Amino acid sequence: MDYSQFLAMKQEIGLLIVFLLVFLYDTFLPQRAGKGLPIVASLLMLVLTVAGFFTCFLGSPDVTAFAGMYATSPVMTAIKNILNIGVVIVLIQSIKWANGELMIMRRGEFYELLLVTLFGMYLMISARHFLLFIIGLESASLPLAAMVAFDKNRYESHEAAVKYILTAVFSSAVFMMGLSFVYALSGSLYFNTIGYAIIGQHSTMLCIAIAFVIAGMGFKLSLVPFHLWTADVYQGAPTSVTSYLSVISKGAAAFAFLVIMAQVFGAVYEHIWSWMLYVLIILTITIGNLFAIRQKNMKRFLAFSSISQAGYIMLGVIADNTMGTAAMMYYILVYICSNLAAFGVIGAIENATGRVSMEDYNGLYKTNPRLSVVMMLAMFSLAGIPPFAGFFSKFFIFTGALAVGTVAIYFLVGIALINTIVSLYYYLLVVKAMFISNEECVIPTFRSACSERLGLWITVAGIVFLGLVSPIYNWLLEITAPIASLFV
Amino acid sequence: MNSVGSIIMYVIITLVMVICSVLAVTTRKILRAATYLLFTLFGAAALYFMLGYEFLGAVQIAVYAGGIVVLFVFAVLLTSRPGDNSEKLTSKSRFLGLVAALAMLGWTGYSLFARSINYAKLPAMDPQTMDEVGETLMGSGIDQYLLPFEAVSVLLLACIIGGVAIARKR
Amino acid sequence: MSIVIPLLILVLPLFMFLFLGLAGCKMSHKLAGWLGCLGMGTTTVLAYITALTYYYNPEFTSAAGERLQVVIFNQTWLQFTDYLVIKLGFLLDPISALLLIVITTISFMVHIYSLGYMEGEKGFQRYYAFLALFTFSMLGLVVATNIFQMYIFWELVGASSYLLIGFYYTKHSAVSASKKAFIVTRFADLGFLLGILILSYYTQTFNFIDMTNNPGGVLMCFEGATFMGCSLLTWALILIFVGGMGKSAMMPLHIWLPDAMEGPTPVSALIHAATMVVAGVYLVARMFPLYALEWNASTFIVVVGAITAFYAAMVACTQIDIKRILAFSTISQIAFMMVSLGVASEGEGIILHHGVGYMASMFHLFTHAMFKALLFLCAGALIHAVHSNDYTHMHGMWRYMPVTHITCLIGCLAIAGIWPFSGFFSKDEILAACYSWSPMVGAWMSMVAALTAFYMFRMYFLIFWWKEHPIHHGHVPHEAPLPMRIPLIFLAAVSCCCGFLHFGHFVSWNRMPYDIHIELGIALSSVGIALCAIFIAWKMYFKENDLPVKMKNMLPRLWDWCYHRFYWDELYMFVTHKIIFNGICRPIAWFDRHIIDGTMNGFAIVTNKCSYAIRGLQSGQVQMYVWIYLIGALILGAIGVLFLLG
Amino acid sequence: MFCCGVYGFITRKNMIAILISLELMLNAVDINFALFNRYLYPGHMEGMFFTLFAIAIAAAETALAIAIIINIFRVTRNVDVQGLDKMKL
Amino acid sequence: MFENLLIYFVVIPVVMLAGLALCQNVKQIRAVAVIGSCCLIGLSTWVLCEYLAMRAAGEDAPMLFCGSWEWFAPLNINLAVGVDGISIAMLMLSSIIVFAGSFASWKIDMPKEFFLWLILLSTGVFGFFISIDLFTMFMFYEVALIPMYLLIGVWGSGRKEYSAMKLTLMLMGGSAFLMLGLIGIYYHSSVDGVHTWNLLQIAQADAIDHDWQRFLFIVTFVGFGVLGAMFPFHTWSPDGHASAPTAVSMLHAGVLMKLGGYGCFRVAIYLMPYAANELAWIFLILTGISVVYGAFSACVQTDLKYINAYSSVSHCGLVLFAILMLNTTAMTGAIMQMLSHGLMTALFFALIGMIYGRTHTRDIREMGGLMQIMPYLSVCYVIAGMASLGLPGLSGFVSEMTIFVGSWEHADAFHRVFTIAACCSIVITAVYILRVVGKLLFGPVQDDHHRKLTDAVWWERLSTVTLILGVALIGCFPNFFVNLIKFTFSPAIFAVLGLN
Repeated sequence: MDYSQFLAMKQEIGLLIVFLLVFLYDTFLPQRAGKGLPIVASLLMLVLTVAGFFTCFLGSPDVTAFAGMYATSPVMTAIKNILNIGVVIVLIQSIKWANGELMIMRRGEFYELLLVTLFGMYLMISARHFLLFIIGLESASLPLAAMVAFDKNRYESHEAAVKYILTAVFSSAVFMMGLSFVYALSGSLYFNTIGYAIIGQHSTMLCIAIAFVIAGMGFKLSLVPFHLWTADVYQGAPTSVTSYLSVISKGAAAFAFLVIMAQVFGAVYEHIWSWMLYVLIILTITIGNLFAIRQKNMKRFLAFSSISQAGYIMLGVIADNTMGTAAMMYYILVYICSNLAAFGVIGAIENATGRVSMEDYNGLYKTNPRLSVVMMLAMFSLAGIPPFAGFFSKFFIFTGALAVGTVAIYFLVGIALINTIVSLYYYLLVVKAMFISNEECVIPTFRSACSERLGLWITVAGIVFLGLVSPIYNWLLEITAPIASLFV
Repeated sequence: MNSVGSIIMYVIITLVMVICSVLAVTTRKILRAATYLLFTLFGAAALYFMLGYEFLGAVQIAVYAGGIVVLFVFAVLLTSRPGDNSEKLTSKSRFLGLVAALAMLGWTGYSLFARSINYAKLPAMDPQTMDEVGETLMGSGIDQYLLPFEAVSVLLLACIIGGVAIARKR
Repeated sequence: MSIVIPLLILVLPLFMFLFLGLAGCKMSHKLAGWLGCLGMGTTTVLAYITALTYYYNPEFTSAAGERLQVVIFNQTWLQFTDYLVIKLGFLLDPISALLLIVITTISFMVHIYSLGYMEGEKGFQRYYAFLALFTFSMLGLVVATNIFQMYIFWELVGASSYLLIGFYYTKHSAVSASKKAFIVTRFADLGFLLGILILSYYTQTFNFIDMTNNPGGVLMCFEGATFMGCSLLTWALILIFVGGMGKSAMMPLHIWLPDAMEGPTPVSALIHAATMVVAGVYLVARMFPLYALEWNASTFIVVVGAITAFYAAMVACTQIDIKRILAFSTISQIAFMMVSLGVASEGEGIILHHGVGYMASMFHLFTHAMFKALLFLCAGALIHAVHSNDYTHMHGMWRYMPVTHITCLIGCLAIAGIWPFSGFFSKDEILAACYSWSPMVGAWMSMVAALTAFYMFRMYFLIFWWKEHPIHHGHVPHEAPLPMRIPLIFLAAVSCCCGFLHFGHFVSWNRMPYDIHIELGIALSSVGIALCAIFIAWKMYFKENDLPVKMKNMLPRLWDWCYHRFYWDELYMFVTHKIIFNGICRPIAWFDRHIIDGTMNGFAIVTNKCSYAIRGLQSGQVQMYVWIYLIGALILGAIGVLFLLG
Repeated sequence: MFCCGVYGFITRKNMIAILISLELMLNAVDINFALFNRYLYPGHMEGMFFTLFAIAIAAAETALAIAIIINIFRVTRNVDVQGLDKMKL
Repeated sequence: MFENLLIYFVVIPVVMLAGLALCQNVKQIRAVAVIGSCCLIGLSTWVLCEYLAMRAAGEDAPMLFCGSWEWFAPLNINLAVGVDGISIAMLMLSSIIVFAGSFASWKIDMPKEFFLWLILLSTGVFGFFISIDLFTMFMFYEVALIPMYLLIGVWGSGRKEYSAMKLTLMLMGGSAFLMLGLIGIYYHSSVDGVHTWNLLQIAQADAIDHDWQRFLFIVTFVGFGVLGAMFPFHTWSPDGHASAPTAVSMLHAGVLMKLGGYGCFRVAIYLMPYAANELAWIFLILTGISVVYGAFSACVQTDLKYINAYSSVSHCGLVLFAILMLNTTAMTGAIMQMLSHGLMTALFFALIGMIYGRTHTRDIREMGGLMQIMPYLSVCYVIAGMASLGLPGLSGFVSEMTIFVGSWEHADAFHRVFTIAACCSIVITAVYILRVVGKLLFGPVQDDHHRKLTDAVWWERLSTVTLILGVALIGCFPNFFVNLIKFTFSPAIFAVLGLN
């Protein structure tokens, strides 16, 4: 036994240390010091992020530990860092909420749970063994159920939690069922081993196994038709949790999904899962958009928008090449910034006035110009309007997908592009509400909290500069280059 | 192990499990459902024992039968209200459920039997010792599970925290 | 010849237009008027110098006595391809020199006349600016070195005509008349344009000299190019002639000209009698060698011209508005010129009777410009006096307006073709040409000539005699002021004597000097017919009597049709409003709004509908969610199998 | 058994009954793993250990789910899952 | 990077944006807008002079002022700029219209936001015209599109929300096609596997195989054609223009619609010459329909802006029509038509906006005799109308004639029929222009309230005079522009097209 192997897991260890510090702070410091917890937690996460970037740039070699159960490489470090950034923003944005009346008793738990889910996501990303992966998956989703239910005063929060936990458990059951088939086929749970074992296996069982695996991951990614929990949960959960759920959780799952599909089932890309994913992408983007059109509640609206965004992210998976991977990571990064900007505004407004309906936003520009400009930037970025980052991420992900070069993929991208128009429609509805519509009872002018503004500034900077500053994407492409061997 | 007796045992155990599970989902009384579940779990444990996974069987009994079912019973008692212990199933949901279940059964059954595994013939296996199990659980080599072990501990901790956070009154 | 004078001839009016147009509103009426006249006067002098130099300076005549075609300057304006280049230039040859004289003379006269006629009108400066613009465009048109330059100025004269007809823009009738004029000529110009395109595609040149000096070469270019059984050259020429028909108000594109009388009367004199409307004739004359090649095209011209001439004469007999009478008379006279050009050749390049038709046409263009301008200006003086266009408000004017009376009489005699007035000479030549082409056409045209004499004298008698002037509201008509009288007298004098010019020495089809000799038979007979017609008119209209009413009742249907101009306007109204406007435009607009736009909106609606249709998926029931989840997963597996197998 | 679980999940109204169905499903997976391990790959113990961990996870899930259900019971005094459709469409 | 003149076409607007963001009051905003647009005009003139000087010195590269700066190196995306005569003409046009547009919106509500969006839009436009890299081109293209939504939605009139949405969605629909096409081009751009976005390199390599060319040609042509208001994708135009505020209509019809034509030429035809040759007939039919159809539709409209919008459909249809004729003359005509239509339609919209600002109606049935009330505006309107119906001496004539002569070079019946149809449009144009002029400006005053309205003020005069000068300049000295443009076609395109 070689316990020094734990040292390979620098980021996970770091995260656990943060978790412990938060835990200790929460447990042992007196009640009134609790107000400081959100800031402390944010700072700690920030430190972790910065440290993570140092590791990244100092060059972290490809490491596998625990006999190949765990692996890390620059790409993984990068995606974890991307998630870290998102978490930092979420934490900053939620400071006000966490210090609110409601959260006095459960402030510490919120942070602890959040960190554990992040830990779970790290495991998902780094796992090279399905058992570890399952544990990561569960750690990433189960505590979230508790977080969803945090808003004790709102009935919706509870309802959301129930829906979430029931579907989560169901989907993990399906996922594990699929795994059991995979196990039956290959006799192993190591990614590599399975990957080799299934070469040339074109059985029905493999199909159903892959379908179940995709379904299980599709739950986390909220791909249609595994997405139905999404809207309800997003709507019901506290805004901070929703934003966390919509970006971080989805981002991690997307990457993990890519790893599974490429490394485990890479051999049957052409034969089986590219087509499954093909159908799923079309369904996801289209249905997500169709639902989003009618939504009046902003959080629900963003839920459906994020469903269709997930479809775009999946284009990076179906691309099955490094360009797609880089584009996907980039997309996740941009998506984190854009979506968090949107949720930041929603959260700020909800905290100040408690209003979340789209009609409430009518005439917002007159009273709160800055917030509405941020919201507009977020919407434009999500819709993929240049010069904001969303345009670049969309363009690159399409470029990545089209590298496949088949007629089918052109068709797929064509459909995705047509859907961008639909999505533009509903994003513009928000812009319209804020800038064009007039309303009697406009949300009054208010000054959002420092922390919220800080969070929004970060996201705005992201939206504006992520695209225009090319080294970011170039760097992602560079670090994904070594994983080319993953793809067929 | 390949005696007719074991095959009969196997059939009996599986039959009990299947029947109990069917009953568990069809009975109207929630408490009975919990009881049927208990039987099913015991059946599973028995199966594990039969397969030679004594440790697993023990864990099954301890955790599932001992822990989870008790939890269920508590929950049932906590949430039941007088006159509410029998529920009516709508025919629509029953139909949908049947469709889903049968489709699932058909699909998975087909794909499983397409593999034509000989279930009647149990291959030979070295009986595992507790040492071996412990070694595997705490080792960091290939097919050893130190890391998941640690990870699952974190998960359990988190679930405890989460449960506490939710269940605690203001 | 230096290029300065010719250049000035063009630039000066343009400058006057810009100057008066931009700075005019800051000037007094008087200043603007005098400036306009000064500019025009200078231009006239320059034009005379140019023309006379051309005619009399031997350097413009070849050794064989042929007058040369001289390109004074030719500046590239727009290069389409290596060969097809629009150049703006100045071509001096017999007909352009002739037209220079005509245009500047009439224009100058009209400028002077307008000082009196337009006095005190709102927009006086604008009026002079437009006159200058018109003069510029018309001069540019006649000196064009290539067909595209002609087309450019052709459009410009159309536009300035539009502006001048619509001068009284607050009047509905003026506005719609101007619109009509523009659109009808625009339509004709489409033909012109297509003709140019066809012609230039095959000949690879726009240049008149290249085309007309080498008709055989042109014919070679069109070798084998036919469309619907006719050579494309024929089509091109006919299409180009259609452009001329529009400008020169030939049937059936004549309908704009009577309405154009809504403009100020001097404008009618300048544009719609003397200069612009003969542009069509000029165009055909310019391309004459090509028309001479194509029997079909020249016959087409003859037929159109002959019908138009008769038609217009018939209509003129019944009109009440004196300007309309003159307008129809103009149409009829221009048709004379057209016929004359048509009958000058027999196709295949064979020129009949020394090309007398060509010469006669140009001669008539010249004389007609003078006497028709004179008549219009007289009409203007009358209208100025009684403030009405209607002869019923005039009658017996001889007593009040002696100068006008005399000059008008001279004009009428000239147009009727009575010796020794100018009309006699030119019309005689035309009739001679017609007879030589086909006696039938000759007879037909003689009949028209008789009708001409009749309706002109009908007008004359009705205005100046018939009965005592009915004096309304104590308003006594007065003689026109001096600036109006001078042009009348001048033009009358010209009309009297210009017939004795040796016109053939200046203009002929092959630019060789040529002696006119009057064919006595035709001359005598036509004068005789004209006198008869005048006599009938005298009988009917000199003194108030009921003969006209009787005549009218004798042929009520004919009179009605003539009076309503054979219902051409109504036909056009029907076609444009009912068929084009209601039958094409409205359906298209409807189609656009409802079908095309409806489709686009339909996409949105369908998307929305879909969105509503599938909302049941999100039922809020977690069990439904799971069910869909599971079925989805199973179907996904099925998809995998499907693609695995197939 | 898995299918029974599916059936139960979809048909039952009581949330606890649904949870029981879920347990059935998880158990089915466990048994699958154990059986596959034993029958197909008797050489190692991967399936068995997977089952082991799965049991732990299932326990955690159940605990949390029950906590949440009790929580909502406190709010609505009801464990009927079909009543949970305040958020939809 | 900054030694290249062209980059300032983007830098100046960006600086203007920054300046506007700092502005405190209306005066400063106006100052920034005016100074900026003057700088742009100056810059484009400078570039023009330099360009002519370089050409005179015998420079015969297809594009001048080329510069390329790495951006997304792994994807070979560069910020590549370069201009030829066409781009310079377009840059001139854009800067003039931005200038005129700034003056036309002198008294707009919320000037800061308005100008911010307007300048963002022009950033996109300028960027588009200087780019020779497909990616940056596309990016600027979209940058130019989206501000329209807010400009129309906030400052528009009538059914503004509907129109703004429709316009944005339809144009974005076009750009969706375009994105597919551009990425497709990228992947087929070279033989040796090193893909490029650079227009010139793609054209030189000419590596796109024919099957792909067909697909990509159609996709890109439709994509740009939507913005060029090609039938049946033109319906955004009437509604959009009708609802847009003055300066936006000007910029949109004047410049933005040109992006379509320019793109069709620069991308669809230049890069896919084989397919262009083979499939031009499809779009010839559509654009031929556009030309006639737009003109007929304009005849019955009663809203001034609708009339003008349909007229734009017709005129822009002519642009695409001419481009598809694939010969020097017609293409030159197309570019001339872009310039001409840009200026005169901007003039039209400016005047309509000014008239609307006074009478508060755009329905020609409710107005009349404006010539008596606001002679200056009316005269300008007549001039614009004359330019539109192709009066010689104004720009419309030059471009239309060039197009017709060029189109006539095809001797087959198919082209002939459509050319004749297109020629017919000039008559119909005359009909609807004169109809409006007659109803609106002439005749008696319809509404007595209108009598007390005032004529144009100085900024309006400045705005219109600029445009009229442009129109007249092209109309009077066309050969200068033709020579500027033509050079582009002669060596470069025919090498590629393999025509003539």
